Amino acid sequence: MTAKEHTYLGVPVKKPKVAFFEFTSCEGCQLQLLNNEATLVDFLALLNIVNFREAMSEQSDDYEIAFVEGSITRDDEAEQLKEIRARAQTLVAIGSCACFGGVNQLKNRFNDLAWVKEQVYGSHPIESREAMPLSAIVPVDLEIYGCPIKKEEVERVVTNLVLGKSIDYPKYPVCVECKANHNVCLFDLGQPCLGPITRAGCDAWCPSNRLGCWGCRGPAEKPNVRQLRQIMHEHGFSDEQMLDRLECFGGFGQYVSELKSASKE
Amino acid sequence: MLFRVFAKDQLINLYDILAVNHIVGPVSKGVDRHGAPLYDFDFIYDFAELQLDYTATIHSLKRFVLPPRETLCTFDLQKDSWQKHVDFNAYKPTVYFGLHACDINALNKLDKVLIGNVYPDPYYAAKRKNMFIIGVGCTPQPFCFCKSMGTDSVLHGFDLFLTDLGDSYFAEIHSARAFAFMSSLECREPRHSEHLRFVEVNQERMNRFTCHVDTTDLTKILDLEFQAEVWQEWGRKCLSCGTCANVCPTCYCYGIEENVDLGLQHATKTKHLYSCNLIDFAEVAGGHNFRPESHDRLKYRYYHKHRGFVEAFEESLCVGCGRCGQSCLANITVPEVIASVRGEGANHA
Amino acid sequence: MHKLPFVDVLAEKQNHARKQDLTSFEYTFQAEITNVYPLTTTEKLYQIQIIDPEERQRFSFQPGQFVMLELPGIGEAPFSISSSPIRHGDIELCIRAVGNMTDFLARVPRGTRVGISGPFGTSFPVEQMQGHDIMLIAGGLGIVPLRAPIFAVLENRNRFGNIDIIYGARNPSELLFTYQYDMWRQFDINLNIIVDTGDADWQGPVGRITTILEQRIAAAPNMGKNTYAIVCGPPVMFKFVCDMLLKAHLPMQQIFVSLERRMHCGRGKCCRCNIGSTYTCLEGPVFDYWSVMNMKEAI
Amino acid sequence: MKVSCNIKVNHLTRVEGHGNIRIRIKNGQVEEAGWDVVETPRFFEAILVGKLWENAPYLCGRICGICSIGHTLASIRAVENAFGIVPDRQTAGLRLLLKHMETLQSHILHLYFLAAPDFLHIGSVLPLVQTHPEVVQRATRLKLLANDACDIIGGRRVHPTRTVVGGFTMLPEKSQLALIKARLEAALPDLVKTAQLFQTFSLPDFVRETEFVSLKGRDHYPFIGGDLVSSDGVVKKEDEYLQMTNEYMVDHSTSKWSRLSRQSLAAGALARFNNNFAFLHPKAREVAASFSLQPVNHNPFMNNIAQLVECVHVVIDSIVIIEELLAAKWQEPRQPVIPKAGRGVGAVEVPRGILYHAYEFDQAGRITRADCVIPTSQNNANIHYDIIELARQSAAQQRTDAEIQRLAEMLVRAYDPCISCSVH
Ligand SMILES: Cc1cc2nc3c(=O)[nH]c(=O)nc-3n(C[C@H](O)[C@H](O)[C@H](O)COP(=O)(O)OP(=O)(O)OC[C@H]3O[C@@H](n4cnc5c(N)ncnc54)[C@H](O)[C@@H]3O)c2cc1C
Ligand code: SF4
Ligand code: SF4
Ligand code: SF4
Repeated sequence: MTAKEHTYLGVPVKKPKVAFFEFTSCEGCQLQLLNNEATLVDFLALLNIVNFREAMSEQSDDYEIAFVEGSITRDDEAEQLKEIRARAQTLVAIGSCACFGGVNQLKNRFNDLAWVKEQVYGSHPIESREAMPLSAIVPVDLEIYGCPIKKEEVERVVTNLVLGKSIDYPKYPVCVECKANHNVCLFDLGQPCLGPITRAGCDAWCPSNRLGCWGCRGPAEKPNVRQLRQIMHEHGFSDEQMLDRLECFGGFGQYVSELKSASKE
Repeated sequence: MLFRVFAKDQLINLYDILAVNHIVGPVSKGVDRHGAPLYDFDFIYDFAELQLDYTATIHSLKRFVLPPRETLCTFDLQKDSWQKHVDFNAYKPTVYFGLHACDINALNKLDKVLIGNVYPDPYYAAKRKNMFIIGVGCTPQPFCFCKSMGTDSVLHGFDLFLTDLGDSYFAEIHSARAFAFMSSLECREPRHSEHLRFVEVNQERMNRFTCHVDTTDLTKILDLEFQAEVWQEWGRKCLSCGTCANVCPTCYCYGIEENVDLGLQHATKTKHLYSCNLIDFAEVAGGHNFRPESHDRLKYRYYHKHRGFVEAFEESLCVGCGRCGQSCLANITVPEVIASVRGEGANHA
Repeated sequence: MHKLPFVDVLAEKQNHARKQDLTSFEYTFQAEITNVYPLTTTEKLYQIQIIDPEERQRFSFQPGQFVMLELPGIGEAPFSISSSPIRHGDIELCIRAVGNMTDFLARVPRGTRVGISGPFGTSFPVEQMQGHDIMLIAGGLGIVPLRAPIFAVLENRNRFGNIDIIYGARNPSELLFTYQYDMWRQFDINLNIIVDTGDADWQGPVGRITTILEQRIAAAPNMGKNTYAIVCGPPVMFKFVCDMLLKAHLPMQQIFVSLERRMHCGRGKCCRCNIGSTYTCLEGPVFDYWSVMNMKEAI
Repeated sequence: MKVSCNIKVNHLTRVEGHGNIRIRIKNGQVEEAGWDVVETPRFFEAILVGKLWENAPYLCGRICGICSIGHTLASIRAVENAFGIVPDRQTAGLRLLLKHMETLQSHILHLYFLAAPDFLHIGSVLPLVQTHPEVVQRATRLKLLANDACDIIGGRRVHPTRTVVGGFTMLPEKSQLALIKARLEAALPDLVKTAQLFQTFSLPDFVRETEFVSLKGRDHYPFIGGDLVSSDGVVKKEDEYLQMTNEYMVDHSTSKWSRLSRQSLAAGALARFNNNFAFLHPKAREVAASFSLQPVNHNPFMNNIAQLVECVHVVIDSIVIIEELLAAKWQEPRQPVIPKAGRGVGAVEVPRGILYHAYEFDQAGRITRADCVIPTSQNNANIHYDIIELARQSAAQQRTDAEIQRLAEMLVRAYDPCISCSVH
């Protein structure tokens, strides 16, 4: 598409050349980008997409912003990521896999890759290493959280990127958005929820659908995990149930080990 | 004030008379995990949905007058100029059917700061001016301490207030429009026996309050106990989740966000309710946070409601509805916090 | 059936002291950035003029007051007016790029339209200070809000006694308004500048503001009641400086500070600027030291 | 001159996941050809071990971003079968409706965004935004409808939130369903236009006989649960799925391969069409007829048309389901779940073919073994042998390198493979 050159409040706005890449993931986050039906055309008009394997055949190595989905689980992925990092001015991690390792990192919890491989592939040799977030391999400029990412947030982030406006995430937990949506608290309905300690920004996606939060966006700033554990107990939920959610997406790493050692006591 | 009495089966007629307007009232929201009924304010489309004998609503009425998210204005941008369009987001007058005294008092308190102050808030005022309020007497719940806050009865800020006398309603009429509505209803002046019954019903209600807060010298005590150890204890429990402020009928602080549309031709300025309990509430340029710890913030909420507002307006910003304590997962309740600060609670160090 | 009449608040005339009707409370003056002068690597001075000549003339403020400056779609933030009150709606703001809105502002060219609302807040009691000695003490960006009272004082220089400006910055490259120092000195102002760390060209003193203040106080043993002080700077500075002034017998109500808080409305609504429960935007940003002492967590 | 070429397509575009095509022809002889999957595995089957039952649908939905609803439903079905929970009519209806909407959105995505550019000789759908805005608008309109319906019923279009073991966490508003119904009715003309668009494309004439595996319809075109059937006449029960899939490993693929009666088998829209043609809605059959598509068809490129036929079928069937839901009174959305030891299998027809989830549980409802068999892994072998056959025929017909590569890419895309999903 031909670019209409814009200025915003006198500041020239350039269409950035962007590329999309995916590593170990379900590609759901990229799909979310195509799922922006209502605004897709405007969204595409903001960008100069030079690489988007899932949607187009043309490919180019000349890009400014790289959106990368997925976690790193193989050496060739790590190498390719480093190449992307070297080319891109801005590296954006999209989705929980890229930001924290995502559900893929659940295999790390066994600390036994051989057993994990054997479970799925038997004796057939297969290459795989511990699942890692992008930031464990290269510096990441921006993270868009969520499993899946929320299109409204992506659009806001991309608009701000294009404008050169700063990008802020809520520091407070999901409860704020849950209450703003006038939901009944999941705990009152007898369901466990990580909302009180998880970073907001998803508009309480799950609680608004009466599903307790699983913490896909990682911890809010200074989460009071200890208190939530007590609340879980008071409502009849076990440490195991809390742990299931806490370790699900990899965002709560430090708190997972704390809870594990606390529940052993 | 004028008084009328009407039979209970007339209530539906009152509803019907008003039903051309938008009606908001208490509706059922299912049951909680213990099987207790849950209520909340919502739009009502059918008289059967109206649950006038509700216990208490989870959220306050605030969403209708101070929406959690509100577009304050939009901008159209041209190459070298822009226009600002302001919309107060009030389009229809709305009937609020069945508010308890605490919630009407809450609106009265909000008026003081949002309309009475040097800079009235036009968004709030526009909605507030388009309310028709029907109050209804309540049954005190174990967590209600409005009596301690002096908000257990309401003297103004409503059009009509109904008290259940058993088979009839005792109506206090407080506005000309309410009077007009009542005249199309089968009602009459109360008899002397009904005066007595009215007083009796209210007395019975008074006797049912079980939850109290000692507010004697509270403004000074809060100053004196500013460094008290109990704050730290509550702070350790607090999740800094802002739920208390979100359900509170009188918490009004907010944040502003401006966003540019994808087309880069339009922008919107949105207001979203905030809470002083949230971690970055008092953060300023350079990252300095004036209230970095959760106990600083929790304390500040009490400080604002029970001291600052009193200094400014001679009354507390808390109406004693108890919602914050009910909604707080960490079981932080106003009566317990204040008792502990006074050195009375079990929590006092 | 009764349809309730819709009350159009826009139309309804309100009897408010300040403005005629409620719309005016959301009114934004359209203004143009007429000039931008980089002062240091992070601070720029913006000359901003309200476009409508009538509005420009009507816009009047007191030294110490602030405006909310808005970049549509980007953000809105409070800034002290840093120019002379006699210039009305042709103001100067000195702004440090620290975040969302201010970073964007730094990229905006001359001629851009911005929005201004205000002026808001309390001001320095310049009238009341007449006939007295004045100490203006600023740390870092604190010099910005002091510039308006400096102008106000200079315009009537003969009505005031001794005037001291004590200004500290981290290093010489961060000093603001250097081009005006000579002019200030010409007006018989005792200008003392100190930096935390000097550089090759720096001739002046090195150290903390308090060092200079100490010398000043020692040199004028009976400043006490006859002196007014205005203190502006980072929160840590307030305490030390004000303590010294108190020791030098300045009455608390003659010491003024300008406090900075997060503000989203400037109109006493959003609560973001509350100190204890005092609205910085309504009852401040200028407070006398007595009020500050009386507020919890003020500094 | 005899054909000689060396085609290597690394990370084929416009498919989900990472796969490579290789074709080497020398002097008209195919020296080597095939399909390699290089996707990194995620080990979901291992991840699930030791987790409580409620984790299964939540985690397994994340096997695939495109058919997350199908995975979630298959997983729920497996858990429910293990615990002996039978969904009531309301739940079953809502689930099928949700499933249909996923089928619609996935097929539309494939037809317009992934497949159509090949026939129009463009690299992606992007140029169409300028040249054929009405086509793009139609595609997005259909996709948006399907996605909105998924949001309303499942809570979220990708990784649904309301679908849980025992039913749903909450129900849609009836007014929302009525709105979806109206939009579905309005979508039928759009599908007719879609058919007209595809009529203008020339689908390659390529045939390789194979075995088609799908659910076996009893009275309906099957989507959720039931017996399994193959076009070669094999019939099995749902929990005998292992005998239908027979997974094995090959060196050049991180995704497993399958076989049944022959060297390879095919699952997907064409397999369902071939095996259950009789249950298609007449309108859908009309569309098939307009493409001269009838069972049993062995041209893999016709999978595109079978998808189109299914779009028509699911739209009409969804309208029927919504009518029934609207007529009934809402029941409790969720049944209580009491875990117990045992094994459960859930087979669900997702857009790309039949999907199986199977779990074993201990007494407390913790997973002790998990197995998921994905349509694309069932199709891998078929894709592989199709490529070899295509290479052979191309060499014989003396096609150019570019033409062979284009055809091979189109062939793989016709399967609409979901590679990351197959390497789960
Ligand atoms: C009365 C008053 C007068 C001021 N005068 C000046 C001045 O003359 N020159 C000048 O450069 N600055 C002044 N400031 C500070 C200025 O308002 C902030 O630097 C500005 O708001 C930052 O906005 P931003 O969008 O760029 O930053 P943001 O991206 O919003 O924030 C960056 C950082 O600043 C914090 N912050 C956000 N808003 C404010 C705020 N209103 N006040 C303080 N910190 C904030 C954030 O928490 C964050 O840490 C004044 C502040 C007040 C209250
Ligand atoms: S509610 Fe929790 S799990 Fe759901 S999207 Fe938000 S952060 Fe993720
Ligand atoms: S007091 Fe309770 S509700 Fe309020 S922020 Fe703290 S934990 Fe949340
Ligand atoms: S502070 Fe608590 S009790 Fe008081 S008005 Fe608010 S919600 Fe009700």
